[in-house]
Amino acid sequence: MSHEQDRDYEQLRVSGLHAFYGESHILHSIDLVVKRGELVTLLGRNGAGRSTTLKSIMNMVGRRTGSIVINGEETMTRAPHHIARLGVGYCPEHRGIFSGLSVQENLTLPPVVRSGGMSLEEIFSMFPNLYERRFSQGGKLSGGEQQMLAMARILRTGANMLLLDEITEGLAPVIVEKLGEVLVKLKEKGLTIVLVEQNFHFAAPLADRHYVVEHGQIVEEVSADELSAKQSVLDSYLGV
Amino acid sequence: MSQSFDPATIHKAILEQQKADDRKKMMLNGVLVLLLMAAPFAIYPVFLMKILCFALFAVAFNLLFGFTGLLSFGHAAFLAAGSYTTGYLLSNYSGLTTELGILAGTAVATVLGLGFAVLSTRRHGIYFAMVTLALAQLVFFFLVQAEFTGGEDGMHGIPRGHLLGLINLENNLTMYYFVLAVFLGCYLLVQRVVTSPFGQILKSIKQNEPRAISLGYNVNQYKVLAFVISAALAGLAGSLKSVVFQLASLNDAHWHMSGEVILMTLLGGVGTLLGPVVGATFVVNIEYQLSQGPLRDWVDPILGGIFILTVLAFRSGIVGEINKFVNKNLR
Amino acid sequence: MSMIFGVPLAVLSGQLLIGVINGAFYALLSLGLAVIFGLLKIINFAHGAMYMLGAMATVILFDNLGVNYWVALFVAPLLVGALGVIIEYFLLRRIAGQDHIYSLLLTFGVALLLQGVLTNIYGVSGLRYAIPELFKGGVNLGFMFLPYYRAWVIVVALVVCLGTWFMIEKTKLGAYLRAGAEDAQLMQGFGINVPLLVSLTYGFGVMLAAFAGVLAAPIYSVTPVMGSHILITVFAVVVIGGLGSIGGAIITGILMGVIEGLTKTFYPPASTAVIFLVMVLVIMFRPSGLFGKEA
Amino acid sequence: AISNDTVKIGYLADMSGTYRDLAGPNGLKAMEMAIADFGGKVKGAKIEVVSADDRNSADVASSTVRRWIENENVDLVAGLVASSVSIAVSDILEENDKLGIVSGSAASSITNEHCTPNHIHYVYDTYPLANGTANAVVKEGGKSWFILTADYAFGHALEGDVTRVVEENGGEVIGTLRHPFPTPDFSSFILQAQASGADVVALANAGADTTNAINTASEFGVTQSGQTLAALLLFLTDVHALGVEAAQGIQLTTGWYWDMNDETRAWSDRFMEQTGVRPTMVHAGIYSSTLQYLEAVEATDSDDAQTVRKQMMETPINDMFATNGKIREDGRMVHDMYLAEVKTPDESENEWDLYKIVRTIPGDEAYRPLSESKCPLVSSK
Amino acid sequence: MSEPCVLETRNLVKEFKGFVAVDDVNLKIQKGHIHALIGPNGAGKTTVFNLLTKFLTPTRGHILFKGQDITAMKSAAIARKGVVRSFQISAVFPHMTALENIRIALQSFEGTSFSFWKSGASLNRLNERCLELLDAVGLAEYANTTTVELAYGRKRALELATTLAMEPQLLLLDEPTQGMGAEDVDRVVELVRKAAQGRTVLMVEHNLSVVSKLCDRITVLAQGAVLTEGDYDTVSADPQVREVYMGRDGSGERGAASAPNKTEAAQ
Ligand SMILES: Nc1ncnc2c1ncn2[C@@H]1O[C@H](COP(=O)(O)OP(=O)(O)OP(=O)(O)O)[C@@H](O)[C@H]1O
Ligand SMILES: Nc1ncnc2c1ncn2[C@@H]1O[C@H](COP(=O)(O)OP(=O)(O)OP(=O)(O)O)[C@@H](O)[C@H]1O
Ligand SMILES: [Mg+2]
Ligand SMILES: [Mg+2]
Repeated sequence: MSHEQDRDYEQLRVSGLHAFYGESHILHSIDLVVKRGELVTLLGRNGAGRSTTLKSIMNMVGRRTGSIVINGEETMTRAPHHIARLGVGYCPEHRGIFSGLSVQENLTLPPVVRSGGMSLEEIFSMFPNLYERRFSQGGKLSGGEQQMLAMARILRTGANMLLLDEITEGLAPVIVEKLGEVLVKLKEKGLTIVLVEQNFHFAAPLADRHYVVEHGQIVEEVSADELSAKQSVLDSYLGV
Repeated sequence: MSQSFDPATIHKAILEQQKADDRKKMMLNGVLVLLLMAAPFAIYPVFLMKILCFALFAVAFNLLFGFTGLLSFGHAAFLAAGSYTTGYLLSNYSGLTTELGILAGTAVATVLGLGFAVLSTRRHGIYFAMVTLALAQLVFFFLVQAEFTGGEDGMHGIPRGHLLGLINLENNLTMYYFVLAVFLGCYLLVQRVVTSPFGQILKSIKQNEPRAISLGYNVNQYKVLAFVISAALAGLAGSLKSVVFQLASLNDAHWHMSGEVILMTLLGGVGTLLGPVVGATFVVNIEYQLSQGPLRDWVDPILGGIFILTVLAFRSGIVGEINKFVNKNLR
Repeated sequence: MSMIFGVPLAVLSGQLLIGVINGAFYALLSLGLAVIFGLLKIINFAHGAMYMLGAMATVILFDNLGVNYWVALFVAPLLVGALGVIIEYFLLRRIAGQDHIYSLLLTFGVALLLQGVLTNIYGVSGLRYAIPELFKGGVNLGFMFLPYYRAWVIVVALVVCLGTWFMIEKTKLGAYLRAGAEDAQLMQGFGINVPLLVSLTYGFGVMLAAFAGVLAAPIYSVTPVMGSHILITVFAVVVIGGLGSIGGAIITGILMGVIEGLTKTFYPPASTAVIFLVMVLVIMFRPSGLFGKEA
Repeated sequence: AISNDTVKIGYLADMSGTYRDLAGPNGLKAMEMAIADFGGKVKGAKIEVVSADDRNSADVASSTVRRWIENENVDLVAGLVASSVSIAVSDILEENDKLGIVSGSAASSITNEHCTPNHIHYVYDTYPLANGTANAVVKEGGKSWFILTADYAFGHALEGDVTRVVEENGGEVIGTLRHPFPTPDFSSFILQAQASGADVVALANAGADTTNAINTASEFGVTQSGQTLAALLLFLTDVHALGVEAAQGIQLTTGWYWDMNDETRAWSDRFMEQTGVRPTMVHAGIYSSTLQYLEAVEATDSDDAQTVRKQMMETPINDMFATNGKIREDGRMVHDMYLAEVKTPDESENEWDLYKIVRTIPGDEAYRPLSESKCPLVSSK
Repeated sequence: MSEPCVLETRNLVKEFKGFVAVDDVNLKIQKGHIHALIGPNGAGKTTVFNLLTKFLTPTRGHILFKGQDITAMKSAAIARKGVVRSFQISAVFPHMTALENIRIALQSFEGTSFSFWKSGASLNRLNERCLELLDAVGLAEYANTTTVELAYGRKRALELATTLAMEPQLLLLDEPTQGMGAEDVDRVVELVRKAAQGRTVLMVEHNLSVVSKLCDRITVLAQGAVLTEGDYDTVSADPQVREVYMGRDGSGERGAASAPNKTEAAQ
């Protein structure tokens, strides 16, 4: 157990990762390392392959080669459900709300994979909208409400590594602000977070490090304290 | 990125490509026509006619399924409407020339198709399939009950008669070339339809119906028209079939027939022009060969196996797989 | 004697009861279909064949191993369910995520295969199976003679239906299944062994069909083609109830049994067509079926 | 002379569907037995058999037969079960002047309104079935009848025949009920039949419908409540499937039964050795008709349809299938029919010991008289 | 306020089984304006859009387009009148080329859409206009590319071009920049600005920098009802709006702004 507390403990190591959708080769040798308790972002233009990287970690793409080690375990040949059981919580792009299930069912759906997750009360107090609509069908929520639900439901599972894909998409600024606070809290609890984000303004103050992805490769790594120094490089990569 | 693109150049390139595609299509059509013209000298004409009738049926079905995205599970009804109407008229009105009988059969199928279409096109997916199935079952029920159909025994001894009152169709070869002409006419029509302005709209409906609606299209009307054309052609196939075989039977109306045409289309390649033709040829052949040979007790299980294999191994159908192969290796 | 449309009331009540009994069969069969379609989005055209297998297995087990009805009631569905799992694992799994039509064709192929092979082995005249000793005979209800066996059918079918409904709509396992139906990949990403769940669900769905088959063995003629006749009707029932609606399948099953029964009384030739008529009407006015959620 | 020095017989039957057990693959066995018994050759010419599954479809049947005739020089088409198939095929035979022998079909229309100079209907048809059974049952006191009819041409014809016989004998049909084909569940209809209070519940249907109806009738205690069950078309295979428990006491008419005499038993034993089952009347008919055909070919040294048919019509048929059978000008082979009763479980000694023959119905009494025929070939008209 | 009003809603209400998603909304969109509809998640913005285009039927109230009551019209008819929406989720015809996508839209003016006997070549004369439109959104080079193969941002651009092909008088945009990177956001802002010339635009947008740059007038919805209305400065100064929507920071900016400077990042 002790090494799990260790801040230098390598929770995720991706090396030489290639990924394919059918014939198309999307990721071209991705390498990245995330330590326990770190919050790392993947930045990049649309279509760069950030979502695909997260999906590859979850073994949800067509074909992969390379190596992905989670908590010291090689997972290339593992089924997705096994990966989740290693303590990984995945919040997919475009929310993935189960539209036929009620909000409450959606929330309680993902099995608890570790102890230490949030309780329903905590979640509802964090997202009062969801509490109000807890008996509605998931599919009937507004876009933003769905986004909150998608985020909320993995907080319950106690996963200690979160893969979050564009969680601020379509959210009102107040909520985005609140989500920022949530992430800070989660970090304080020692969770490891990989964040794919377009909203740099949101991500910058939270992250320890940033990876820039372009054409399926990591082209730049920037740590928080290098931000201002590398501002112009980042700008050019992100097309600002 | 900064490179500028001149619309005129692009347009020219597009037109060039269209022309090249057209040429390819013409060549393929030419080959098809020649093959079919020569076929009766190598293969028994009645058998060929059977293939052509089913090929037409499958082409008609594919117009709806492959190009509009509507899976009808009731197309047997139109086949039967065509064959029974034509059969009845030719048997009972000896003055009627064959082509009039066929036209009348097609007309009845067309009207029936309109009825089906109006009732079903507002429904989507499986519901659409099931409504068409249900309607076809009602047609089946009608055909079983009605006196003029001969019930289980079907209609027999339908005279082939004379084309335009002149050309005797009793001769198998004459009959064959008549059927071939009709088939080719319909095939080319369908080819035209799918590339026509109307065909474009159908394609768009298939790919993204809500978007088509939001662009101001009353999609139901388009679906209805597509359905009616498809039903008319299916009816025509039935009419021809009744003249060729000189009989009309309940098999034409049974839901298995609706299933069979799906199999043919799928096996050949959904959404390709030639696919249904190839699929029909294949299925008719297989059924025939098997029922003659030592495996004749095993036709059903073998057909079942073919279903399974098709779905598992080559889902885009014979023509679809060939296209894929060509695109991958020869482009 | 009081008459309704020229039919004595007593006869009518008898017909109603018979309708409910047949409806219980429909309910069991359509429930299995609804489970498979609703949860796995598989259009299971092999359902009729599985029903047939249930009945055939009952007879074959008895003839060859002397397995009695009560044992068969458990063993036959389990065997068929196991076959279902195998079919799912080796065939259906490979087309997961493809258009519905493929599952339809695949299962149709499976049905043809099973049916054809058994026809070649056992012929089509039907196999013989006796009503279990316990249920021989019947009771005179005044308006009709009710064979004990039919009474048993209705009770046991309803119990199984309601149990299934409860499991799917009210339990956690059911929630997994419903969610898996929408986005299996994501469910797996949450740590649920979806492939296993899918196999078991399919197995369970066909088990329901096989169970109906066992119930049918003593009263209907057991032949390799017995399932193909009933398949389309059962599909109609599921559509009328609303595809994927578990409760809808059960209620509609019974309802259609009754409607069919009444048609058999008033205009028998239409009794197989009536369900399709109802289906057309229902879909006209309630596009997603009587109990379906909006499409 | 014999064309191509070969007598080619096409065996066409339902090999995989509803009527499979009636003729099917075992019918082909019977035909092969006949050819072997004949010696494998006629007048030095080869005897060849081709066979096909008609899939109960007139389409499939007609294209197969056309091909057989036009490409493969088939001289005789035999088997022929579903009436739609038989009618379609006989049209083609007439067109091409080839011969057909229908063994499996029930419809009496095949030698009535659908008669042709090119086919023979050999084993049975609905007329004697209705005639024999109804006659016997009415005479035993079953005066009021309730008829359950399969709702298609065949059922209607059978219903008509029964009604006529019942009324001629002073009985009365107090109700008829037309059920769809096929019907998996008969309880509703049986209930109505019970409620009708008729003396006799007659089943004017076939195959699975009949066995289902009989099963349900036994379940609902139709016979216990004093009603008689009469099945108009019931084959040995059906009764075998039902078992004597459910079928006991049912009266039926049949054209042949395997356990009638030493000759039939001997042949049946040989048949069973090959197939594992006892032959139906259709199997026996296929055997017999093939033999008769080959003898006619030998006698005339020709395989021309008209020549052979004429020869067959002129020769009385005497073999293990029929005594003094004769083929009429309408193509009907007329022979004695038998009224049988299904044995009780006590009487039945083994699974195939199913009937006792109650009465022999002379052929002329059993079949539709030529005077009532609608067949244009009948000269007396 | 001399400009006439293009679109007006009167007491618009939409209820879902006892839940009021849109509550008595009165909107007035002036001709030539870019009008934004903002508000917290679940405020009812998308629902309003759905009502305007009849993807949903209003429970009560009226919708007027250029003075004419269109409440009872069907979706397609409304689209043909010139009220065209683009979708919150990218909506294209995936297996057609970019050019064909636009052509479908142009075809609706042709009157030959039912001509199943006409050659497909008869559509070629629309190509020029298609290419113009594609060029306008920077997609000319992709004219012959199948749409599935386009990157997300380009699909959005294509969709917008398709929408413009409809010659809309009133353009409804639901979160046009959602899920886009900084670069694309800027492009879309430009596009919308261009598209808005001579037209009226009503848009839902959570990216306030976009709103502030583009919009002439803003309506804030909250819990289905109009909270306030005005130009960006007025609205963003409103304490109620800040509380329910913009938050303490109030900027609500996203990627469109350049990466934050050090001080902000350290905060
Ligand atoms: N299911 C799929 N099949 C084929 N190609 C895909 C699929 N999903 C994504 N792609 C392609 O893979 C590439 C990378 O996509 P990805 O979703 O990872 O990008 P991203 O960096 O997350 O960008 P975005 O901001 O658009 O989400 C894109 O070119 C995309 O078109
Ligand atoms: N079909 C429906 N049935 C029931 N409730 C619905 C339905 N559609 C929307 N709602 C509810 O109506 C409210 C308004 O939804 P709407 O989608 O209009 O919000 P929105 O303002 O677009 O939000 P967002 O910015 O998050 O997209 C939400 O609370 C939603 O849950
Ligand atoms: Mg992404
Ligand atoms: Mg919204």
